[in-house]
Amino acid sequence: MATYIVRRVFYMIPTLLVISFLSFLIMQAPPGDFLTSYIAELSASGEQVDLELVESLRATYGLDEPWYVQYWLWISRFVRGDFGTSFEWNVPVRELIGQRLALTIFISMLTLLFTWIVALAIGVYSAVYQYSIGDYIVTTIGFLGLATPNFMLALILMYIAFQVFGISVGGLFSPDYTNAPWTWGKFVDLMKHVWIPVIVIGTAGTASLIRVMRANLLDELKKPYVVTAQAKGVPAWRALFKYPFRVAINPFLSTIGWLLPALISGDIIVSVVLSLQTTGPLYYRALLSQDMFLAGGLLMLLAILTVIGTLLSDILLAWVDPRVRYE
Amino acid sequence: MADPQVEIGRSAPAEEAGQTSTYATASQWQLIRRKFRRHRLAVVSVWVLVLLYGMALFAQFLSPHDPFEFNDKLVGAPPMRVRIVEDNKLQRPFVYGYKRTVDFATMRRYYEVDPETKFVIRFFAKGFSYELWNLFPTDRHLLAAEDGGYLHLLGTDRLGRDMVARILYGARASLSIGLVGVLISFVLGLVIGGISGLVGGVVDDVIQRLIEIIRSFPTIPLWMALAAIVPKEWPQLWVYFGITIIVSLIGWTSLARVVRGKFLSLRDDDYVVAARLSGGGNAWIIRKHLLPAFASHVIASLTLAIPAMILAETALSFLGLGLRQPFISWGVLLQEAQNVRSVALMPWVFTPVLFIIVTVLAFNFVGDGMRDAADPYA
Amino acid sequence: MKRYRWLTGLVLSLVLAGVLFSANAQSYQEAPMLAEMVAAGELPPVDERLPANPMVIEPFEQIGQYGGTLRRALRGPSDGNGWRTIATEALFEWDFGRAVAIPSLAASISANADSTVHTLKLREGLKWSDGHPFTADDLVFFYEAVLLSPDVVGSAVGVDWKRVAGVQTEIVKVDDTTVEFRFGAPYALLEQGLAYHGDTALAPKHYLSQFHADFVPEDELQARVEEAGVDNWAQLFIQKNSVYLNPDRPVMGPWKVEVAFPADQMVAVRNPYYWKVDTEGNQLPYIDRIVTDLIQDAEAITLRASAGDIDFQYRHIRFSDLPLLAEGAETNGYQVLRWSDTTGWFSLYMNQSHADPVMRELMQNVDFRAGLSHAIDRETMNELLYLGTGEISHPAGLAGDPYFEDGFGQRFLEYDAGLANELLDKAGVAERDASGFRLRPDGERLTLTISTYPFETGASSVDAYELVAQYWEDVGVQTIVDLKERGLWTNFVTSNQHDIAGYLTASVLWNLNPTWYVPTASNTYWAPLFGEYYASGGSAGEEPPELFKRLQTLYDDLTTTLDPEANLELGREILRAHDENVFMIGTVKVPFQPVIVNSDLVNVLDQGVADFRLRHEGQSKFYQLSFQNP
Amino acid sequence: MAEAAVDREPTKVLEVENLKKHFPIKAGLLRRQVGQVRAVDGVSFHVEAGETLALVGESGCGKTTTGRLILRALSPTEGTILIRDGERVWPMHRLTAQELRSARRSAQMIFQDPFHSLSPRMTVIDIISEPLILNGVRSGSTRERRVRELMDVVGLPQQYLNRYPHAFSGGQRQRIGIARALALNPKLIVADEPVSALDVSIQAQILNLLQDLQSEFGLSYLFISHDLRVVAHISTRVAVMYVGHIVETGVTEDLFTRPLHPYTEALLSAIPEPDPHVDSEEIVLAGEVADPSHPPAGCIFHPRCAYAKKVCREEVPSLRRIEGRGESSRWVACHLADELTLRGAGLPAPQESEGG
Amino acid sequence: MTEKSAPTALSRAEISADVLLELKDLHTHFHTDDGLVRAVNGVDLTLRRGRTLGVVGESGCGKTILSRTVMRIVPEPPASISGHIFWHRQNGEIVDLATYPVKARQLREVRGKEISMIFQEPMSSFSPIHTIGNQIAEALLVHERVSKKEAQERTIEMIGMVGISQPDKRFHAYPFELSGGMRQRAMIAMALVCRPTLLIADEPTTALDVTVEAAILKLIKSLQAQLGMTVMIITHDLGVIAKMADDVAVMYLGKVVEQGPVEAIFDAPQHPYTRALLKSMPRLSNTGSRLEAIRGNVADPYTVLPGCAFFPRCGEGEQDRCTAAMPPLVEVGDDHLVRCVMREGVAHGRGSG
Repeated sequence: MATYIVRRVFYMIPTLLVISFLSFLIMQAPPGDFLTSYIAELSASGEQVDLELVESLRATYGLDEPWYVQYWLWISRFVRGDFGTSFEWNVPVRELIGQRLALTIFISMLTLLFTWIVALAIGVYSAVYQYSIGDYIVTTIGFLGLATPNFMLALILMYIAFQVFGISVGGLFSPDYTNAPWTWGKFVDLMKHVWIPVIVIGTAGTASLIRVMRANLLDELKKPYVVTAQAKGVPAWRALFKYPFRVAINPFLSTIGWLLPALISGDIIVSVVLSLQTTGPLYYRALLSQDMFLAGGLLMLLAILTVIGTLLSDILLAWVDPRVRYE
Repeated sequence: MADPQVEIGRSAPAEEAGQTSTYATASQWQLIRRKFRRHRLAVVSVWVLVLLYGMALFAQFLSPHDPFEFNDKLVGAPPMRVRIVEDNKLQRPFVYGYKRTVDFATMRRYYEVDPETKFVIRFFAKGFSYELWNLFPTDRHLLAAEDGGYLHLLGTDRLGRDMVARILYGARASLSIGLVGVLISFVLGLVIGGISGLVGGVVDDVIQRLIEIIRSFPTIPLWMALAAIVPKEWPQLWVYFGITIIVSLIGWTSLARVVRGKFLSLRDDDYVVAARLSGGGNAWIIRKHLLPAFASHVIASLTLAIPAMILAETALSFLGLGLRQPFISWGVLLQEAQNVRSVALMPWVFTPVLFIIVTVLAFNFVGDGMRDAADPYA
Repeated sequence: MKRYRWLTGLVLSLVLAGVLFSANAQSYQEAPMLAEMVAAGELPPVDERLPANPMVIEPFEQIGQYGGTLRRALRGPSDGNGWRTIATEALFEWDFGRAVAIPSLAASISANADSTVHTLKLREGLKWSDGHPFTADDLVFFYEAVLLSPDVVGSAVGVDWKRVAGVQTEIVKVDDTTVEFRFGAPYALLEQGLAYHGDTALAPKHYLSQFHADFVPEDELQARVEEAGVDNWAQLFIQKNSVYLNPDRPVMGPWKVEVAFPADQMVAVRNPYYWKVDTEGNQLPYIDRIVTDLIQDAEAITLRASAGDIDFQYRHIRFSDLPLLAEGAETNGYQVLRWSDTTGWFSLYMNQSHADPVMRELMQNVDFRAGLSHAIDRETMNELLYLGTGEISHPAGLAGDPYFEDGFGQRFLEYDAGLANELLDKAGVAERDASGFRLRPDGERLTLTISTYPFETGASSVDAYELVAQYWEDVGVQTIVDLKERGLWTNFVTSNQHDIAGYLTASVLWNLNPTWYVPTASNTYWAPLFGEYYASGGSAGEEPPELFKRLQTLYDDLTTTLDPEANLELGREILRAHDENVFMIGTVKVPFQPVIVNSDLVNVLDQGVADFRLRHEGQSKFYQLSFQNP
Repeated sequence: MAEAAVDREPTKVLEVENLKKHFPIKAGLLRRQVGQVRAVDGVSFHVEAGETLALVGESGCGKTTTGRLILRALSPTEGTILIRDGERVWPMHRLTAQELRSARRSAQMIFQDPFHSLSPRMTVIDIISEPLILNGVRSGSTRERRVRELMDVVGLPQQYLNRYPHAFSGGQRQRIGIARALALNPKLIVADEPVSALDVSIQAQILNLLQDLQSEFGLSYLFISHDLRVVAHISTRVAVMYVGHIVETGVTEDLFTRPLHPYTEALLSAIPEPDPHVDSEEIVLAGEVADPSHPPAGCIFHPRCAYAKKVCREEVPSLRRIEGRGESSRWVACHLADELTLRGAGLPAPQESEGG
Repeated sequence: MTEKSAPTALSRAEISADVLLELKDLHTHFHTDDGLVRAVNGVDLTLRRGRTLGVVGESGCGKTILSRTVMRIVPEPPASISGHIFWHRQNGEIVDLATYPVKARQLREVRGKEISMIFQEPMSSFSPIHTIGNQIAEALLVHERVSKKEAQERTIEMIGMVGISQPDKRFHAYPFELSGGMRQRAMIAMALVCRPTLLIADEPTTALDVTVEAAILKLIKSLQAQLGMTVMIITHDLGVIAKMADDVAVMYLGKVVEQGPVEAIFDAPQHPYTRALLKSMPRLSNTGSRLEAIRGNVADPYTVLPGCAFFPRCGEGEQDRCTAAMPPLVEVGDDHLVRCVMREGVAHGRGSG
């Protein structure tokens, strides 16, 4: 097991290097650079830019260097934990990400909780009562969540929240609480807002999890050991939850690692529509404005989390499933 | 025979019944079809899809109006109701026109049903001219309002364009993007996965690592970057193909995994060994045994991949990276509707969502059914 | 001594403002929150904080009361103009909603006989928000150490008077409160220029010089660079120089940023050293705080506004959302004002310097342009986009602009397909191909590409140009609307690659950035090559034909002609050229810009002009806004 | 290994000498090979023309691997495999892929699981004619004639030509598999547990068929099985395998009645004879089957052998000929073969009941 | 066969006192999409205390379903059960297990406690992710009020009893860590940990090698003697039957076609099917001769033929008599019953004699 982990970590290095390189290429791929979009932004608001000044700015930010020089500068600093400074925000990337991390993780966790509770309950139900009317109904609802474009749902819920509940939309707090220190009131205010993203992001994920849970459980329910448990006189619910459920949930548990990057990125589109104070909109904006270090930092962070997440998943799988552990 | 499922599920042959039963000569696909039919929701969904694709195929014929024809008299008009009763008498189906009033204080248009203007609906009536499939020039339409009238069964958009026509035309792009995208994914997945599974060793390692890397990539930036690579000079049709390729990039890795897995598991199956012992080379084995063996599984995976592609197109359009008007796709229609005033004032411009949902649902159910039926011998 | 300075200040302010000071002459009043700080000894008394001659402002409607928080929303850090326009000060400022520059930080300005040297006197005793005196040194520091420095850039936006007639301007300190602007030629636009871009010219030398290589030893500076985690001191300087992302930077504006983005909410608190008072001697501003929420999505901003969570804003508020906004106004306690819009045309910039000679000849042919113009059904467009309330004209100035003459921009407007065909035939594109499309004189199919990007001015640009394209196709001109990403569009059209650019046109104060009407830079979208020629002094671009050269000469004259009448005539001649030639084909202009205003807010300009050059909402002078019930 | 070397006569259809198959075990950081599973570890035997040699042993002993090695479905690590078809001798162990195609006409395989060895996507005619197509029978009608002929031979009604395997019972499927194996007129058939997946009644049908075919076409079988009752019934000679080694060979009857290796004795004692009157005392072997990746020193069977002595723990016994302990030659790999007197299979049952 | 009880002639009354399980007209039908499968189609059987009943038949004859029907662990639906399963408790109480609803607590109390079962596939019959100790102890925890510690102790004891060395260590082992034989022993431990009255062994050795099979059969026998259990062993292998059973029931297509004491069945089989089975069996004793195969295959489970189901494969029958009606079960000897019209005459003769 230990050598396995060591080997996997060892493999991560070239993978991450390739990813960092690809990340950089992706950031460089769109024509123009941060200044191009900055100038466009300025001229769109009516400003006339001084092209001489722009060239000077380009030199200041090193954007006039060839891409491989820029890459080398970026990655060599990245390795040292220096993610550079965001052009647009004028703030070190690390700080920028750090600031939004807590709330992002909070929402992601909440969404996860929502998704899991709903998905597991429905998944178990529809597996146990396979082909019943209830199964068809929850399956359809699940798929409906999958089929509805997230951003649409976000927009509609946002409008409903505003119209019906009078909730001030955009972000996770009312303006009064945005910069306020944490109090009970602020928490309540957060909870008033947070259900929209949780539902919107959750529904899409729930549907697929329901399918996975249902399929896994159906597979497991066919296994002879279920009959064994039955023959032992174990009550049905206990037989269900102790055996097939435990086995069926394994692939689930192992996806926890995969959620790691999702915790950070969130659902970008939804968070943009809802103007959440999470990393998602930061990321989207950075990509659009070609805020290279910010976009690159986030991209790399996500890639690293994905790779670590995968490793974690495998370790977790080995932990929950003795069969894997001993292989 | 420990497992009762096996015992009852496996139909023993009816040898004694001398006649050749259809079951006995039923090929794999016939059996799949038979098993598929048991999944009732899937069967219904197949018909729904046939209907949807029929709509896309005959979009021009089915559209009562030109999807680009704007109507300054009916900007953002709500759906018209088809009526058959007037003055308590049964009539040919017809719709009433709208009377428009504008509140200049709020800059809002109000539409009121105007019983004075009445447009009778004609079948196979004349309307705008078009060339069906670029082959048959005609101006016949399934439905159209009587000469000079309007028939906006799903309302009009902010420029007074007919939503029915736009949805129908949009179906052409949106429904084909899934298919084409899946086709590209399929070819990529098949070739790369096949090589990976067949050659094995270092090649397999490298391909697996590549897949892992691609999957490590968050999709949104990948899309954004790739969408940015699509040259801006390209005409819309090329952009469409460009977007399709981008969208298909999300699919091929998982398909390659399916293919590889199947290759690996089938490679050592007894009947494949038997074919090898009979003198079959790699090409023969792949063609005669491996491909047919996982074709059904792959098709099931493909079916399940299509809805993701359709949704990806809408998401790309939403981000402003995908197709754009004047090209019509469901994603474009949604992008146009993507604002609060549409939600509040003209919710009917969201009808494309219903079509997306139905399509995605249908593909998912069909895919589900296909997956269950993919292995009729299980 | 102190007392004497105070007296002089009082006298000066009385004289300059021309207003009788009826309030208690012994002292100024200040906001309660500042009074508390003074009481606590954290702040010197208000009289010591104010300059000798504070600028006296007569509120728009009434004397306000202290207190309250004004709420706005911006979409991100690059939305900084939304803050700049309402909260920064300059040497001159615009009068309420008019393009008239009045002295602001400047106490007075005078010029020599030929207007080549302007002497500007600052108010006496001005202080930065940290209490440090604001002097001529700060102005010279900005000009020499920032704007003209080869190493550091303050911003991509320069100042309008950096070069006059090709000669670099000099700024010379005369004494602590006096500077001289020395131009290479007579200069007529300094006051307007200082009002327009003046805020960028304020740099607190005492603060910023710690980040400047000319003032700090290299190793010390390097330490600061590393501490900040940036690459070089220029980046550090840019970072520190931001009035809106750096809370430490001293400012001269009414509010000073306390919490900056990337916080989810930017908070700005009154500047205790603010140097304006109302006619009753109350130190401005009235409002304590301005909070600006960071809301990335424009839809969410719309919803915020209709929920009454925005107090005064038109940025990101769209004409098309009016029905929605009007709905919530009453219940949510706000009103929707209608400010006139000066830029909201969907214009078609006919590229006069087209790279393809055949196309260039067509583009330069007035019949061609007139024909295309007549082909557009503007009434229908108006109906579709603006419920028939939009304004139909070509962009050639606008009523309210001093250079505008009634009747400008009204040629070739009526929809007449027959006339359009006739004119197009006459322009040499009479031949048609099998599909019915017109052919260019060289026999190729005539295809016009309208290059634009998705923007909105009450309606979507994509919709508008699509409509135009359909009308043009109706008269046999194949038309493609090419949507580009904004940055790419800018590159594309400034490098003369386009047939027709689809964009807005400015109509007031164009004399400060003339590129709209005179090809003076490559961003003159209707003749980039000629503009580039002008900007580079003939070293790049292409020498324009006489017609365009004449416009350039006219503009040169305009900048140096001091006589008001002669100056006006020069401008009119420029606009007249546009009226006659329609280099920019106009379609329909948005009727007004809706402005969300909290019903409790007073002193709001009710008939403003939605224009960047007039500083957007800032023209309503936020420092004198006041809540009735703060 | 000595056996094959000594008598190499033209009557031998198959000669296997010192055959080894080692599967690598990879582990560690760089996936280096850290060991090997000695699935087949130096096996030698031969099959005479027209005889059935049974290869018996418990699961995991390497008998299936051996069968696949012979037909080069797996490549051997070491050793020689010669298949003789008339005048031609195929050195299977070193044939190229191209040569193998020809060689495989001489030797074919019947698989254990009739559900997995037939492609469910092909009809009977497709399945049986596959080897014909691959070996150059171009004409469709010739092929069909041959397929019909083969169906007759294995007792499948010709009208089932166009049926799919799923329409057949296990026994019928096995017949299809046999027909496919016969299609190219091989000399040798490797039958890998051909009846162990079948019901007892069907088992009999197939065993009878195999016997009939053998006499009709002069086939030689390498019959791989774990079922000693079946082996006793069908084989001419038996080779007993234990963890990659052959521990004993001999003529069937001889070996069953007088085993020379303690492992053979244990195997025989465990056969459940379908006769309630037979009351044998089976030998329960201690411990577990040896791990083929870490075989014990000395005799591979010694940890479980009740008779093991010091020599057994230290020296590897070679397969040696034992004369005079039966009607024919016997080979055994046991140090103690000369000392031990081991128990054979249960006595013949008394009289058959009525109808027997 | 030292433990095998000698066949004794018991009177009817004595037999009934000795009865443990009585199946009366038991049917288990499956409703499938392809039609109705009559897996168990009217079975009458009696199990007597302390004896071993072997149920033998080919695949698809319904023997496994029969055993599961007794425990009521066939899935209902699609299965539906009718008839009677009389379970005679030690205290004289007789319950009909067929009458309880499928989720009844009473059934659960019988399962694992009074009747328990071992399965063919010891690997898949254990949950892969729980230790065997955990799974064995569970039966105790479910049925008896014992502490976890006590359950563990008793489990370890049981693991030792089935011949697994180092039972306290193996308690914590996972199924995949054990060899096939060890797993089957663990399975037996699981079945026996509550000391059931009846042990049903469903093909307990089919997946095992011959030497391991012998050991497992021996173990079952010795445990039976030790614990005084009744055993019902399901197998297709007549060798196992011969070795293990006191009584034999031969099943064909959901019906018992012949039953009786093992010697009677092997020495004087009455039903043509039984005879054919015996003859098709390869034996060491007649290696040279040709096997007599049964022609054809087991019929399609969906089609119902009138009369005797075996008739199409039977060489002895007469068209008219055999296809007229399902032949009744007739007694041809002491406790020896057969379902064949061809034996009716014989039966009467014997019965009367």
